[in-house]
Amino acid sequence: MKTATILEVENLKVYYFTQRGVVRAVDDVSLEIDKGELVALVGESGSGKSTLAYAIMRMVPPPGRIVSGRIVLSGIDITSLSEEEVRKLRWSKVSMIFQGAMNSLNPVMRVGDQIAEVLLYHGAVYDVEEGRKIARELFKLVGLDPERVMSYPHELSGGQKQRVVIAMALALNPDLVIADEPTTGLDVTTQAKIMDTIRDIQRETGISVLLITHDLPLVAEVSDRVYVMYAGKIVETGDVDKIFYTPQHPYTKGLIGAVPSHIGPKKRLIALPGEPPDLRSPPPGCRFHPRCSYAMPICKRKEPPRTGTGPRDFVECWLYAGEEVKKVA
Amino acid sequence: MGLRAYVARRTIELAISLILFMALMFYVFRLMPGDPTAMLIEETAFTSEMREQLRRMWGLDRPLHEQFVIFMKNLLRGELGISFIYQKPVADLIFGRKMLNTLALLIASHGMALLIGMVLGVWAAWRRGKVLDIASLVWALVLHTIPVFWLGLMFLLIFAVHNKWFPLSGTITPARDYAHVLEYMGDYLWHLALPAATITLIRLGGDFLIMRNTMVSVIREDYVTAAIAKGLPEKIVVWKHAARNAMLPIVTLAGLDMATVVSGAVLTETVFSWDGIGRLLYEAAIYRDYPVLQGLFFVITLVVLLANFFTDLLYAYLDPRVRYD
Amino acid sequence: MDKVYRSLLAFLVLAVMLASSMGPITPIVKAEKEYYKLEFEVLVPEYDPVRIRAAELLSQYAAQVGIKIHVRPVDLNYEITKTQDEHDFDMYIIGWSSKNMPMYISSFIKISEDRPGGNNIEGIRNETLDKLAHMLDKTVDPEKQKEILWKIQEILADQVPYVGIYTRFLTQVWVKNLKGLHKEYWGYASPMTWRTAYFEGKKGGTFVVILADDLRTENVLLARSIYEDMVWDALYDTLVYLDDNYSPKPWVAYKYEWSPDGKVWTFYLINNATWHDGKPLTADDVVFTFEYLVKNNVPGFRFVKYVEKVEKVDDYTVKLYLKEPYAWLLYDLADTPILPKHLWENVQWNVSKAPLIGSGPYKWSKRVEGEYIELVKNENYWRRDMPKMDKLVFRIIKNFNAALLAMEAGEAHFYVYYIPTSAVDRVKKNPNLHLNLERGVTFYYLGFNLRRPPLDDVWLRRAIAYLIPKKEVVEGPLQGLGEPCTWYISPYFGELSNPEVPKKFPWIGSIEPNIEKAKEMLAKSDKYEYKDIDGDGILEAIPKAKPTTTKPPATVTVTTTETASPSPTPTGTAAERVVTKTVTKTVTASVTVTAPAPTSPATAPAGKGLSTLAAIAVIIIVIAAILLFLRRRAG
Amino acid sequence: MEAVSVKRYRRFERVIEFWRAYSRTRLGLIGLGILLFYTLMAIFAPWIAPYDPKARVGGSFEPPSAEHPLGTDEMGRDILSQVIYGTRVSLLVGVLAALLAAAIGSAVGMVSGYFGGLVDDLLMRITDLFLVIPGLPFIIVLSVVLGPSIWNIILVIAIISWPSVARLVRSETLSLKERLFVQASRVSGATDLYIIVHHILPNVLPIVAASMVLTITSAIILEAGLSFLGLGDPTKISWGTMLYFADRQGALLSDNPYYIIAPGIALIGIGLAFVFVSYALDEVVNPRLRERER
Repeated sequence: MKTATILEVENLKVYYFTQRGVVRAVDDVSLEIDKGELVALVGESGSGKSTLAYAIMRMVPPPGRIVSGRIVLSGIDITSLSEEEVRKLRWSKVSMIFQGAMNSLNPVMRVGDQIAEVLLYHGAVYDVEEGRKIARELFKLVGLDPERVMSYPHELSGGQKQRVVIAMALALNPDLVIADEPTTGLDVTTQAKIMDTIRDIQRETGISVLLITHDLPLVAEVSDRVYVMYAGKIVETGDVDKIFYTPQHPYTKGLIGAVPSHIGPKKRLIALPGEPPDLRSPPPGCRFHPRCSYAMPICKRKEPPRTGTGPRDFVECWLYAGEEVKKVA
Repeated sequence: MGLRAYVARRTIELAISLILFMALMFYVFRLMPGDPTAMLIEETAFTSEMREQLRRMWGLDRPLHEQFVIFMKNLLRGELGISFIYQKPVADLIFGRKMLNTLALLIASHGMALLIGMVLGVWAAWRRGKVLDIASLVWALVLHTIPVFWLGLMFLLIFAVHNKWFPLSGTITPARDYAHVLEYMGDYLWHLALPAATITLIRLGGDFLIMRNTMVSVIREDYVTAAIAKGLPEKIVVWKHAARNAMLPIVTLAGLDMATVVSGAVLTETVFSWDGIGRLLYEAAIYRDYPVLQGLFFVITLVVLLANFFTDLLYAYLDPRVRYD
Repeated sequence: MDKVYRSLLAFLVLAVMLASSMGPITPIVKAEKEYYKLEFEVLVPEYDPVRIRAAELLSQYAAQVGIKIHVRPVDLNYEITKTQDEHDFDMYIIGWSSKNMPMYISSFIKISEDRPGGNNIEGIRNETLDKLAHMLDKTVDPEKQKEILWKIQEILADQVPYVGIYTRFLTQVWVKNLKGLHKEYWGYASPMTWRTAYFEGKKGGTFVVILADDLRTENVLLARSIYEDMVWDALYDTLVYLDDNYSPKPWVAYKYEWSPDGKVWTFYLINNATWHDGKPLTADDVVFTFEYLVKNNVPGFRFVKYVEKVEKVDDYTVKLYLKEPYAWLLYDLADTPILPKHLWENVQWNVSKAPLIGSGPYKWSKRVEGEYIELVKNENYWRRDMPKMDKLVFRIIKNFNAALLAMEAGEAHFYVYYIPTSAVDRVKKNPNLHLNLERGVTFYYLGFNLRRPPLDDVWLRRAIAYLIPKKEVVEGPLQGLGEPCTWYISPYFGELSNPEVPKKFPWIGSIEPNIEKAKEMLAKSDKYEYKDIDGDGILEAIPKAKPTTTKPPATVTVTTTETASPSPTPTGTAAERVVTKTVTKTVTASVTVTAPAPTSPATAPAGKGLSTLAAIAVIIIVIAAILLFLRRRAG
Repeated sequence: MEAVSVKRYRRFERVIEFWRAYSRTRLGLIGLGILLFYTLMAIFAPWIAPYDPKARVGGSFEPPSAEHPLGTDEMGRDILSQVIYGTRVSLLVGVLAALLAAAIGSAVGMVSGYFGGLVDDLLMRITDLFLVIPGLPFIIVLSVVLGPSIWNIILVIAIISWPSVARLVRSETLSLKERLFVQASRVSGATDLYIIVHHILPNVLPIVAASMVLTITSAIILEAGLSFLGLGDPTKISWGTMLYFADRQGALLSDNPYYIIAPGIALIGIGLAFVFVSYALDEVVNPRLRERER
């Protein structure tokens, strides 16, 4: 079922040019999201997930820069647009639920006004009152008391703030919502409620969602497709079932193995040994090889090629290079 | 706690600390070696009998604790005494032209410094890491270390001696007849220009640095990133979201800094012969004019305490998170 | 709880340590010792680089003789308190003009002035000098005055309780076309200058004078600085004035005379003087002025204590009765403004705003505090030819640089105070400015505390006098804008200055440090033996056994027939007065300075300091406790 | 014995590590270089200075020439020599005043933070009192009380600067005393004094030192200001007294403006050096300040 592609990232490279060297935070990444899809991007912290998200918003903070590649959002290549053009696309085409959402609310502004201003500056409404009216509607949608629009952020609970942020993300009815670790810092029950809300709204409105997280059980529960990112590269992608039941890449296996079973007692089964590499000087060859238990000599010399595992799925690993997919028990 | 109770408590606290502070200063002043009548021997015909007579007149012949009681009684009645050298009530002396001059100087210079410093700070933080930001950073550090009186002397050297653009001293042109009030104002501002510019520049460094640094950390806050992501125009992001939050520390510091501000006036007023309370204070110390010293410290401390108080109120207004306690 | 007490104790110790470190330097009480180290401290006002340098140079030369002198720059107020009030010092350098002026010198040498606050700072207790001083104050005859003054100068030069270092020239600046200036104590900013100065080739005009300080009060009786005097001199008239040769001349009193005993003075007033408000100035005003000053015992007028009564003879004649003859009455009157009775009758003498109506050549116009004082010509001044200017403006410019710029720009015409030596070259180069270099009355001297052994030894003082590099100071830091001081009465006063002094007393006449002579002086001492006992390069003074036969004190037979003799003033009727003196030449040799008077610590500064500190500590703690209590209660 | 040497070795290692981090900051190295220059100038002043700074060696206010690179002052003294000698007083006053302030501040801060309760409240009220006192006026009065001498200036500057150190040290002490090693030490019966000296003090020293660097700068500038007002010791050559006499003696209008310019430049140089060093120290001590990398 090939529907319209909302987002298409092609061979994207985003580097940080720091005083102490070039950090290759996103290195030759390609990614696709279709309309109405909920795609998860998983990986350890520092793997470049957030940078990728910022790149899609085209707000990579200095000294970072998009070096090459294309980002096509609803048919528009945003890498070539001017700052002002990008500004207009932001939030109207793609909005974001930030990591630590409670901090993305301005503490000295009423929450309703923070939503109203979005509408105002994108020309959706002509005065603040009208904006607040829409904000009230959005509050109802996300399950908040509409009267809360006049509150200041510090007067709300963590879950309430999170809902405000979600409401804000929906304000302009965008094509894509990037949710960057939307539930960190919340207690488990609230997490679940928030995720349910997101999922419900997504199903209702048909908005595409890019969920960035390292919370694998959550991914298994809500997402359609999964991209696994390691040290600036996508190492494997596939349908959620494929990734969880037949992971190919040793890193993916490690990740899933490291997940505390949500059925049994909470304990790490196979811990991933070692640390993610320093992206200023990533190891030569496969970036995962220092931590990989299947590492071969070639892994240290050459970068692994991409091996297709499905229509849109692939894995980048020497284990599968040039071969048909091998089932690994 | 409600606003009213808060203000009431703070007022009581303020009054008590002020009175106790004045009691402390009373003794500190009398600890100064020297004598209020000593400088009078410069007048050729002054004899020691005359000095004695003056001491009696000024009540300096009484025991110290008696003087203290009299002083405290007067203070509680709101009287600051009579100046030894000027022979007039200290209140008249302080709240006259001298106070106006000092206020004009301080408000002009600090207002400017705060305004320019804030705008530049916001601007530099927004473009952090760029060449101009780094250049202004270094400049701010340099300005921060320049002694205010030296900068004043330099200004005099360049703008009053070398090029006679500005006057060397005073607050107005002496004995000039003014056709219009505006003419008078113009003359006053012309005299004010150099001293005000001096303080402005010196303060600018500090204000800029504080503003830039808070701004830099505010810019890293998620709500600023969010504001950008929301596609708001840059101006709105910078001023409405970032700058308003970054303003909090500088407002607090400006209030807490009142002590330094009032103090700094002494040096600048000396360099430019600006007839303000800074000069008055210095002269009063030289002449041991106790009532004037007490009066000045009373006023300055009061101003500082009040500034702190109002800063707290302002802070509470700017930041809805703050409660009175 | 135990911990709390312990830390409280720790805090108290800390506070006391802090407080005690803040205490004023307590004087080291020198116990009676076998010998005294020649180590002294010289107090110098901290603001004058010339005097500091002078002290440093003296210290250098003294070190070559084995006398250690520490230079201690202090705040002037502190120096005066330490020297004049507390007598707690070894040596001091200060500039005090009165000390070399004939009309004031007596107050510096009287034994009765040797008390806390008295003018006899050095502690001179010389019977002869004391008698001469008292006699001087009662002697009106200039010849006799001169004789007594010469004697006084010789004794001072011989005993060296203090020694002049240098005098500064009157370095006053005015614009070249300003003429008709007259001289007085402070140079050309004299009362007569305001009356007679004019611009060459121009009628009237505005005369702008720069003062370095503002009026502190608007009350002539509270004038405390020379600048205030200058303003009031233009607004008020006096009975007499001092001419360029420093002798009293008639003014509002066109004639004056005195009784043979010098106790009754009659002043005849001109009859066309008026107040600025149009009322005539009459004897009533003069009588009122005297009585007002006497009744209120207004400080600053020395003659007041001699006045017995004042009498109005007729509308323009006043008689002043004195309790005893007073030599300097006319000088004092030259400084005493005549006050309008009709305005001052109900005014307290010490108000900050007194009536500003005088009878002088200029009327009060306006004043901007800290900026300027404007006076306008009094069209009805009794001297029809005065003043020459239409307006007299006193600009207040505290900063010398600004003053000089104003002078150069032609915005001001006269800078009344001495310009800094550094500006002399610049002024000289300016074709429009006139720099007046002339000897003034200033007297910068080194004083000794005679109460402190071994400074009670005249030979030591002479030795130190020999070491003062007077010439070097004048040519160095002073850049030639002054003269080395070799006198006790300034040559400014002509004949009253004894020209013999520098010749007869070589330590006073010497203007270059003379190490050999200084050593010679020390060797001659009959009081101490000076030698370096401990080998640290600093001499010690070992008291010699008291000579068994002390010479009898000087026999100074002063027979004064109590008939005062007025000086031949323009109108003065010369009366006869005989002063028979048998002051033999041996006086100088035999007069000894009496043993040091018991040191008179006016108030023990240490005690005062400590109790005040304790009070401060207590107050700090109380403040903290109360604030704490408030905080606690508020929750 | 062995334990001691190991401890010492560790300390040495820490110093090396610190230096590595420090030497990476460019500003810090520049600042240190300037400081070294000034220090050498202060130590070797008699050998570097071309003339005796107090002796008359030329005419008054001579403009710069080959003999007098910065000209002469009103008394014909060489200005370059005075500037060189002036380094001594400025450095001495700056360093000693900051040390004294740090000592008082740490003592008060540690006692206050460690014992807490009434003592803490009392000490902090006093500290607040000092923070509210209008600085320069108070210093002027105190200087007049104590008389002009560099020792008194040092004392006065310390009196006005200690409260901020006290607050800093107090908050650090508060967190330290809850740490395990302090608790353990207390349980094992160590006296309060022992804990303060052996556990608290070594741990607050780094932040005290970092704050001291800035105190030195302000102390140097404050000394110049006081001297400029005529409250300094005029027999000691410092940049402040030079400016005081330059202003008083009319250097503004003279032929030699370097009399005013030179001491000021010297002051700014040393001030900047300390600011740079403190900037670098901040970066090393507080790694949070380092630019975040994503």
